[in-house]
Amino acid sequence: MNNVILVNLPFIVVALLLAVGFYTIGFKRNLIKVVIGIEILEGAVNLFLITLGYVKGAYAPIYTMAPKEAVNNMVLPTPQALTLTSIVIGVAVSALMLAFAVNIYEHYGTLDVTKVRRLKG
Amino acid sequence: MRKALGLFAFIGFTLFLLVAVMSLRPFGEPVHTEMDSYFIEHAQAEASANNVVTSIVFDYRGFDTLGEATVLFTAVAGVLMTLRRREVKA
Amino acid sequence: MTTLIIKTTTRYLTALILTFGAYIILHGHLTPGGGFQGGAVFASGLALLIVACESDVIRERFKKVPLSALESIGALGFLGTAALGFMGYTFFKNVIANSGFPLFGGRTPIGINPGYLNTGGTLSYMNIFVGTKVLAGLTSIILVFYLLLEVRKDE
Amino acid sequence: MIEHLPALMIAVPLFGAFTTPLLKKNYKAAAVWATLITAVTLGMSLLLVREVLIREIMVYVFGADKPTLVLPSGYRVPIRIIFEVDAMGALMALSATLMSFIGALYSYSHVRNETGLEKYYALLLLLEVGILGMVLTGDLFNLFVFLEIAGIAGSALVGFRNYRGEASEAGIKYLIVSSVASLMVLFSIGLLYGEYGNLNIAYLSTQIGFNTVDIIALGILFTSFAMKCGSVPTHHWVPDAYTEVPSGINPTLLVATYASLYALFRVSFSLFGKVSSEMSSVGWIMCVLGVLTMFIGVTMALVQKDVKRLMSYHAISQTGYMLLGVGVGLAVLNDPAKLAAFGRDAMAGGIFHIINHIIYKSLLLMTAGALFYVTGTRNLNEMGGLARKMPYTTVAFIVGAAAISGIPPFNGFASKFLIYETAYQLNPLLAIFAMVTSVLTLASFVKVFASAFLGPPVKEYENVREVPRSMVIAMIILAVLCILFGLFPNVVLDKLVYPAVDALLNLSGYQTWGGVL
Repeated sequence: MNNVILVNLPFIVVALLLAVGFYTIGFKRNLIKVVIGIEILEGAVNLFLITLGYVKGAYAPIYTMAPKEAVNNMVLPTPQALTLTSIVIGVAVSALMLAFAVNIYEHYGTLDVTKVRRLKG
Repeated sequence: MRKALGLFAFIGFTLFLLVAVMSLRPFGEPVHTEMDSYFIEHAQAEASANNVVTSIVFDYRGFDTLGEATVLFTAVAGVLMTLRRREVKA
Repeated sequence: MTTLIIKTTTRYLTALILTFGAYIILHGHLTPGGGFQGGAVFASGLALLIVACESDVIRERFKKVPLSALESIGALGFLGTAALGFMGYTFFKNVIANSGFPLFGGRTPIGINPGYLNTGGTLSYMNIFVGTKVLAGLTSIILVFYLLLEVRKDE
Repeated sequence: MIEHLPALMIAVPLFGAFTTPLLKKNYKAAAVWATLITAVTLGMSLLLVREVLIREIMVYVFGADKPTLVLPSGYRVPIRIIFEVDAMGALMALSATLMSFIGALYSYSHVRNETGLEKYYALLLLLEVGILGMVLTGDLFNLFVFLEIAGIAGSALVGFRNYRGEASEAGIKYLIVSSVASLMVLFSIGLLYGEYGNLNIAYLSTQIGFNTVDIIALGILFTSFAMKCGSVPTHHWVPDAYTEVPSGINPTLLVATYASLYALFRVSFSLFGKVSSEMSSVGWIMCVLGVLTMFIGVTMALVQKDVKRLMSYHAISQTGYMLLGVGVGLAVLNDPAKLAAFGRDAMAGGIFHIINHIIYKSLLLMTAGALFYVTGTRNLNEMGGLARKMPYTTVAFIVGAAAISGIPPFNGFASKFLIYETAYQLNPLLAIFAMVTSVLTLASFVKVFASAFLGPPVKEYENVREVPRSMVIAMIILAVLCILFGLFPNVVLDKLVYPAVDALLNLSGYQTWGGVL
């Protein structure tokens, strides 16, 4: 059992990070903290994608000046490309959320999600 | 009461996530690598790039990158629109 | 924020950061990096420049820079490069790779090699366009938030 | 050139979106340009529907030598991004382009006094791109990217009226929901990639064996897409977003919601279609969710004072009908006799209801926008006696209200009747709940009609006139469609809906990319 946990440590870290992100979104009242929670989720998912691509003892998938052993012994490149896409999407989402947060602070004078509730019912 | 219920759901979800990642294949030993080995073998001949990741980002999955650029474009337009000078309707 | 330390550091570092960003964009198909990463590095250099100056100076300086148009041009260039594939192939076909086209059309040797800049086909063009787009987009986001901050301070 | 149609469906509106911000000085030019682009896209989607009906499935491989070269020579797995358009996707693409066109037309007058319009039209086109990408793609990660485009563009548009605090609040709510949902979609895509090493839906569907990882991935995908289409436990963002968004965006935002529903169907029928016996319990979950959604939505709607908010709660309740219809089909998927007897018709009812609902709910929300345009308020208690002043809007409202309540000559009746009939055969209780919901819907709209259009005229609105021409034209087009779809339901069912149902059920066709192998 101990061995299984140690071998799969990156995956478990991903699950725990996801849990931390959900906790932040669900139980924090400050809007900026909610945004941080989404960023944590984002980081967890990116980490998950990268760990999926890892191959034991392999090299980076680049041929420029690579060592001889790297031929046919490279980590999976697709997850890295997917992560690149997902990072940019994360930047975009957080920028827009912060812009909304600025606007909300202007209008209500607070960032507490329990007080910012004009829309009800 | 409500908070306790939320906490309960949260713990359940955490366990669910742990089960999800534990039942995955072991770390560092991918099983099906047909797609990725194609990329590694053919990137130089087809996409003329030494960097396999760039060949995927802009050639094999280039359409995703167009979407990604669009997401950034959308976000910039959205931020500029949200923070534009406020004018109440005349 | 505009202390002497930041100002002096900026004077020496900005040029280096911008050069590094341009290097990452141009060598995207050979070394780690590419249009997005290079554009982000470039934008961070400009961000350093923005935070080191007074907001009036910044406003004056960036009034002449058509960031929004630059972003549109980058995006349209990307789309256009991808649409080159409509000539006989499909959307996003790398038509220039290994074709002998004078710019970026060189042949890549198979296997480990030192890396030649004149390769990559449409990849290199796309890197440049995406780099332009990303640096314009991120800079305008930073700029709009920064100017907003300054307006609040005045009021 | 016709084989490039799926790629052009994305490229043309994207070109329009990238060029629109350049027209900063002249908002009229931006509006005309956006309308033109949406009209061209509408024409192309009509062509696409015709082409798909002939060929059954259209495949487009991005970056290959030929559009139909799915597998590289000597390889067993697809490696590139593939667009796989079947009748279901083409149907959704048609509704997306039609509604974007109507929305652009309506917006020309509706938002002309606001600032930042070049961004508004660019975002409208980007929202359209997001929906089109979601419904045309055959690749899971591509689906995620376009889901994010639609979510970001939609939430930016929800926050368009930035001088109102409520708009920003609704916008960030929508953005949080959509980004959490799409991140969880990405997580389950990662699970599937880690297990099978590929991202193509058709290829993955041949590999799936329903082990623990697959079940978890299905659960997360199901929950996330249900969250984004406004099903019950997470429906709170729907009324806020629909209320605060400018009425010209409402049609497209509705289609964006149902694009998530489409993704839900695609996951249930295509990605996990191989394990159809296990999917029947998922079908039952969908049915129960549908009944809960329709019932809770309509009861919340009854107490609303704000006219757009009331209609938004009805949108939730109508989503329940679609879930119920398709859920009945999914529940009997592994039983060919029952499927032929009523399962196929139930799915047809659910899918037909998607189109019908998009049409009449857009119409209703646009009449609410017209009321807001002339009166400046959305509170029902402050309106009254507007029927005489705004004849076209009144007629449009009557058509829409009759359609949503399921009164015979209009389109709502055709699809609701199919759903009642078939849900009754699965379990009578489901049908009874659906009918009760329908009656409550009628009651609620009678209330709106009485308080806004009838009654004594209110003094402040003595000088109001009919809304400008472009808004009237947009509403009339939709009203005519409502009546046409109600008078000739069989034509629409045979030409559009049953092909879509058969496309969802035809798993082997989907798995072989329409037989190009």
